[in-house]
Amino acid sequence: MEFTGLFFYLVSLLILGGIYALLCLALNIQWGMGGLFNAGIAGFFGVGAYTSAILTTAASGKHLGGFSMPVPIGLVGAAVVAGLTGWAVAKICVRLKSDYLAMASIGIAEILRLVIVNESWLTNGSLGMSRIPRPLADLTTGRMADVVFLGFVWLIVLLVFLASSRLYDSPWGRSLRAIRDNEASASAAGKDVEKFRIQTFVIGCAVMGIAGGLSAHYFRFLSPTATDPLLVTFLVWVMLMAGGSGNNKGAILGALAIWTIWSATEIFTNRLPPEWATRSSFIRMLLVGLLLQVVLQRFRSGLIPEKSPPVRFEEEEPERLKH
Amino acid sequence: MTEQLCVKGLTAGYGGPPIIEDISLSVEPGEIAVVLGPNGAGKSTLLKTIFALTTVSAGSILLGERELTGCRTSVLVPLGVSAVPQSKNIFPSMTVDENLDVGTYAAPPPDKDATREKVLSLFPDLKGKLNQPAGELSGGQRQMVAMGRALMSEPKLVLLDEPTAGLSPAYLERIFDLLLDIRQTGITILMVEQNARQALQIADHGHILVNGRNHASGTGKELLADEDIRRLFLGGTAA
Amino acid sequence: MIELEKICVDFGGLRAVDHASFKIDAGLITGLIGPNGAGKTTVFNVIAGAVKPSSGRVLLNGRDITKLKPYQRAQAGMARTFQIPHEFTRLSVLENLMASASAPEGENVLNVVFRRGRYSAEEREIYDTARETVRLLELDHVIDEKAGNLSGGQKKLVELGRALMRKPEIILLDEIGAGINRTLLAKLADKILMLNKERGLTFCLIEHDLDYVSKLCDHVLVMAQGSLLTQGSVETVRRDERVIEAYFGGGKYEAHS
Amino acid sequence: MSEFVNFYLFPALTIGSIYALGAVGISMIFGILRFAHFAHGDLMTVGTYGVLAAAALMPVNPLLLIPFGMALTIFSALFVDRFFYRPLRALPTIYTVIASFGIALVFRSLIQLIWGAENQIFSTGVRPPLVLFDTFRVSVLHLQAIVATAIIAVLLHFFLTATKTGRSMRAVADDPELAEVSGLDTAKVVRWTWIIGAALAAVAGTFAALNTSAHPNLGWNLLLPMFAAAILGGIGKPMGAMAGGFIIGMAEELSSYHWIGDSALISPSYKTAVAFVIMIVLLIFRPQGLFKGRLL
Amino acid sequence: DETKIGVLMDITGPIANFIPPLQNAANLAVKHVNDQGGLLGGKAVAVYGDTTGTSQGAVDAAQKLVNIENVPIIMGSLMSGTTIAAAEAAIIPAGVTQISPTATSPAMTDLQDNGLVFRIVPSDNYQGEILAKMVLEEGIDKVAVTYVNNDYGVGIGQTFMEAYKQAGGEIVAEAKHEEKKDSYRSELASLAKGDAQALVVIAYAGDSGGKIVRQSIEGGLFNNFIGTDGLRDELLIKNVGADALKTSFFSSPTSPAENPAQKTLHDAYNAEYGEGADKAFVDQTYDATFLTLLAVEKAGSTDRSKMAAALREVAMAPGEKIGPGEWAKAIALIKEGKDIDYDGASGTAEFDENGDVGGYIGKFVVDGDGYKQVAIVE
Ligand SMILES: Nc1ncnc2c1ncn2[C@@H]1O[C@H](COP(=O)(O)OP(=O)(O)OP(=O)(O)O)[C@@H](O)[C@H]1O
Ligand SMILES: Nc1ncnc2c1ncn2[C@@H]1O[C@H](COP(=O)(O)OP(=O)(O)OP(=O)(O)O)[C@@H](O)[C@H]1O
Ligand SMILES: [Mg+2]
Ligand SMILES: [Mg+2]
Repeated sequence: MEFTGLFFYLVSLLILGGIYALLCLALNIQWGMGGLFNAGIAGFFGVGAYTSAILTTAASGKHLGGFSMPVPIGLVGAAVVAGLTGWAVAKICVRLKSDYLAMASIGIAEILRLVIVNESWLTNGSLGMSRIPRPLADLTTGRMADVVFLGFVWLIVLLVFLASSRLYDSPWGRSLRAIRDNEASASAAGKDVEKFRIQTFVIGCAVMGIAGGLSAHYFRFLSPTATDPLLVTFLVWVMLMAGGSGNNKGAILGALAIWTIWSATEIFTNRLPPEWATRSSFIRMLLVGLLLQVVLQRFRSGLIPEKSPPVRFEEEEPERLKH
Repeated sequence: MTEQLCVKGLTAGYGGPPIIEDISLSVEPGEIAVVLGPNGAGKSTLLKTIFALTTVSAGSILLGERELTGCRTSVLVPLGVSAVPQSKNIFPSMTVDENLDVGTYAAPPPDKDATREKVLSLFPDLKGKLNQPAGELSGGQRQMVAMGRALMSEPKLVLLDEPTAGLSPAYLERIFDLLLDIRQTGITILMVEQNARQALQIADHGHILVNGRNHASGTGKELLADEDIRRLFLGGTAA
Repeated sequence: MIELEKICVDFGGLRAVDHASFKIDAGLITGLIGPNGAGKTTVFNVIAGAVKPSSGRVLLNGRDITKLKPYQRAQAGMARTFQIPHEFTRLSVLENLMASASAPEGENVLNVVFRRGRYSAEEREIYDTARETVRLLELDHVIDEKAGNLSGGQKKLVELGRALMRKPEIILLDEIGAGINRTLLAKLADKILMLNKERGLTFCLIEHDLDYVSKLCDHVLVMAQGSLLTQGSVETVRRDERVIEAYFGGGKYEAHS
Repeated sequence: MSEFVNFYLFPALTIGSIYALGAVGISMIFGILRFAHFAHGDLMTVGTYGVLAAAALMPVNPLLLIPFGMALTIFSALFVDRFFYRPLRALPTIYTVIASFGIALVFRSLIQLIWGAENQIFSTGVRPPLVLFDTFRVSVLHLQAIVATAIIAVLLHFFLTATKTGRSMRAVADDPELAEVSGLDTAKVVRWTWIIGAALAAVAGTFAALNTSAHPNLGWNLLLPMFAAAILGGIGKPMGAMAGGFIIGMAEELSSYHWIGDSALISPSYKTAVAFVIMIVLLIFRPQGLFKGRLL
Repeated sequence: DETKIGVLMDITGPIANFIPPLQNAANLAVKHVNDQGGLLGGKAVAVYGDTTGTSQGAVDAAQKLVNIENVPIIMGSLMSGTTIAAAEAAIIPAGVTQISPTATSPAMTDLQDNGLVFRIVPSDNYQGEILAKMVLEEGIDKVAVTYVNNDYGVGIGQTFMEAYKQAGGEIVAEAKHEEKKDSYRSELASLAKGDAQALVVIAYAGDSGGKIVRQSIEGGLFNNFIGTDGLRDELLIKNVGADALKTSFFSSPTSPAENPAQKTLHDAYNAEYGEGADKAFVDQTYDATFLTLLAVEKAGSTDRSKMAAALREVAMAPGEKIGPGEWAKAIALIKEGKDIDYDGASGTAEFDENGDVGGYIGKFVVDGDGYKQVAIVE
């Protein structure tokens, strides 16, 4: 394991970690703040991925495309289309209570997946789309291109983090958490519950779409396997719970920690004695399953637990705090 | 048959700092004791602690000779203890009839139908609503269902958390009459009340809790007569 | 101020409110009393929009609001409390109050992300009002406690505080007295009277404690079995035979012995 | 007509039976423990492999060996509940949901470690169907599955309505804290929930495997439609879940029948979507499920 | 002293049930090397990466192979989707050579891979076209077609149908189907509507393919089946019995008729593992793994930049023929500086400029509890 190898592994870990961090931030907006149990992350991720891929690829004749737009426009498109999909879903489903929304969103993600697989005029179906460009592709080649992409990904993570922190600390976020706790009394307090929920859902879905778009540009190839619910939906939930839902820093940290566990366990299981080698992947899955239990039982409120955002003005008037 | 309830030096809470500290009181068999105090004083916590729903860090609870500390509620109910919590005291999606029935699962009364008749005659309003889900009842009707459920097991010790909250004056009177009646049969009653003046009129003893500690206690009459107590806890001097 | 016109509410086969028509006048404190299950809470729910009447109209200041959603009615100046407390369980007491205030600037997503200056003045005012309300309700020592962990009575107080935070024209109070310590309740009564007299706030309250009603209310509506039995001053209804029969018992346990 | 019966109705009823038996457990766990048990599909797989292991030792009809599968699933479920779910019970249920997801991985990887990832077949060769009235060709296995499900439904109904534990279940589902206060032995109720859910999962898994073949992803692949079935039937309503299972199974299969004209009503590629569309429509218009379950 | 090569497989995930015999095949190649003198004078070690059957997993596993394990060459993976994602995002940028045993997607052909990505199966286009020819030659000109809705099924299925129609055949019914369902009877009922002479099943025996065959027979819908390499699996025979498949035939990439390599490999495989040499993709996996090892030996070091060229040299004519298991012979020749040409069980591995192979498609029928090759089409 030489140093440059390790370096580039870290780069790749952080790229996917960054994409997961975006998904976690998005889910944190929906669940941590809004209490919306979205179990269809993979669907919105997929919509974003395909949108960005369709917008940025050259004509291929096998699927809709040939727009050859720059990557940032593709990502904006991903956010818009995923957001619109989220809006349509929210319009129908947002009134559902937590676990029911979860089921509905799993169903919707599954339907979106079927559309992606079956409508080959749009997506080239299971054969997938290739030659998806990377942003800033002219700057470097080979593995160094990953470093550039890493910067690109984390710039977006940073922007989303700042925006969602602002959302979290704001009266908007407070009302959202109030709605999450008790809908009837929130609407008795003049909050348009449906509007808040739709806003939250759409914002979250748009960010999920961006994450999807980024993954398409990273893989440079997109097929329906990229939207596998195991790796996209469930793993993101695990990350958020481990990091501490309701906390943006926790969401990012959870994404990195769990993705590292997920990825790095293979390095260790690969070092098992040879008679175990063919089974190492199952041992790895077992380990991941058990580690998850440890995380849940030992770090149950997350690496960084939810805490109420500071009420502003307190610093200005310390004497008011004395009660 | 019935036994004395004796609480000694009880300290308990919900995992964090203790909510009640060093509480002592005892209720003789066939007596009505009422616990009073400001909101958040720890009255409900005391009842919950006796009913094994909190974490006890010191002290003991005795029913007669029997140590109740550490017993699970599923053990307490068959021993003849039953309780009505302050809130969330009905099964909302079960019908009124089923709610009453649940009261008999853990400690079946000798004659279930007779007990049920008796309970329904206490709360005639419920008769027309036996097949309605309890979650659809009015506030006062829920209170009746909750009381009814607790009485279905023919308990020996009843813990009541604000049984008359939300009940109309007529019902308040009926409940207090009922409590006096069942005291006659030797049942021990420990209740929390905010309708304090009325409660003290029927109570044998009153205990006032403040900030989780014993503040004062005495017979109902003594407490009613005490000027400070009237001012601080019973809503000032008579209007 | 509020007018109900021939309101009926049906739950399945049960008619909970039966052609109820009455007025709640502006600037007064109106009491709504009646036996358990008379339909009082349901009437509140109809006024606040939480329950749709099967027939009849609700007017607010002469305007038909029957079709409006609860939040729209709240925005139109109505505040209510719930008989069974509906606190925001995971928010602190202070946040419960602040979240109940109306914050049009701070609840705008674009302001929040891009123009934070726009809502700071509004937010500061909300904060000050919330602290004041906490003091009034004697909840200072639990101000940062999650509301879900409060005692039954404290939750009721938060319920009242949240209604006050709305700065409404009319407040509907559903049995705030139940479970509240009498000494504190008396203080709250003073506050209600003060708000009524000084700010001209209209109140309508459901209450079972008649002394309390008589201390506060200018006018009393009596409901029984879903319809209005009678109305008038406290003294008149107290003497009404039908009210005594339907509502009072023998008066054995006087609150003010 | 015979085409409809042979290729649509009976297969649909069989799939429906499998979904129904699986959904009962999901619904009961959802109702009483209040979480979506993502490991339920894999519990089915565990049961299947239990039967498979017994079949390797005893060459009899695998159906007779189902009790071994049940024993294994019941043990696994109780073990997992005790050590992985119970410690999280005081927390918001989402933690348990996530835990169950991890347990699903554990079950699956253990099966793969012990039995390998390949498909395992109970019996070789084509089983000739029963031919009734010369036109109806019905697989014996399908009849067995449907009849078994019907018998189980009757027994379950009896358990839920006539035994104290069964009746306590509803109270615990409604409000576990109050049930505790009422002196009900909630621990026992929880235990029975697992026992029934796990036992039926073993039956469902075995039928599914007999119908095709056993493989480690068997149950996981069935999980989503079973959830749909549980919701359809109303959460916390085991009998509703049974009905829901049948409805989902039938809807999936019958949606591609040529009801109108000559071509399939819905392209079979989208037949999985049918279950979800039904579920979503139902959630929106009748969130309590067809049979009025507990609203969350 | 060890030399590592990477083996990327979709070990967990949707095609998990195919993998165990393929892992055996890869391990067998490594074992042959180590038993016969080792790699670069030391021990050869296969380091596995699990793609989990997803793009994310594939890229992650490939990154670990190229960066942490530092392998110069990678064998794998199996699904086209994971193969391409891993190649694009991890393997090509790191300058590592990759050879897939089974990725059949046409998209592999035009990857911008700097000549680093190879495969030893013909593209779907090829097998689809040959299959069409084979079916018509059999005198069957009306078929129903069903193919699984993934990269494998869609790829072969669509080229088959196009070629078949062009050559005069008639497709009386077609149905794309989803994997992992329990019942395909409703699809089958509509496929059986026409008067097709046979059902073409392009799917895996371990999943939908096996179920479709079984349910067709049980339902009395079809008795003649035409399958591809995915279906040509002993599991199918185990599942429905040899009798039921008497009139069916299967296409599969193979080697020239008189190539004894396949038998050599199968004997060696069964000697080692007891059974399973006949499972789908065993030949290709062994060959691809053996080729990666030969390439490393040929390059004489683990220098990544030399691998692609070395691979071409050892795989392609001219040169002395090397077959499965003949490692000792191979290294001897390499030491002498002689050119070698590996011809494997699955074909001759003659790469074109895109790293693709033409290859041969064999026609197989059931024979006892295995398959017998009865014809070969080039
Ligand atoms: N959601 C509902 N479904 C069915 N019936 C209901 C529902 N809500 C209330 N009811 C019934 O309507 C009647 C009136 O209820 P309401 O809550 O208005 O009474 P109330 O006057 O507020 O009584 P209380 O003083 O006990 O609170 C009661 O008989 C009650 O059972
Ligand atoms: N589940 C809980 N977790 C943490 N703290 C709690 C919990 N329940 C109650 N408390 C705290 O314990 C204190 C006492 O509560 P308790 O319910 O015993 O009061 P109470 O005397 O019954 O008041 P009330 O008359 O208002 O019902 C309160 O300050 C409350 O905040
Ligand atoms: Mg209390
Ligand atoms: Mg009421």
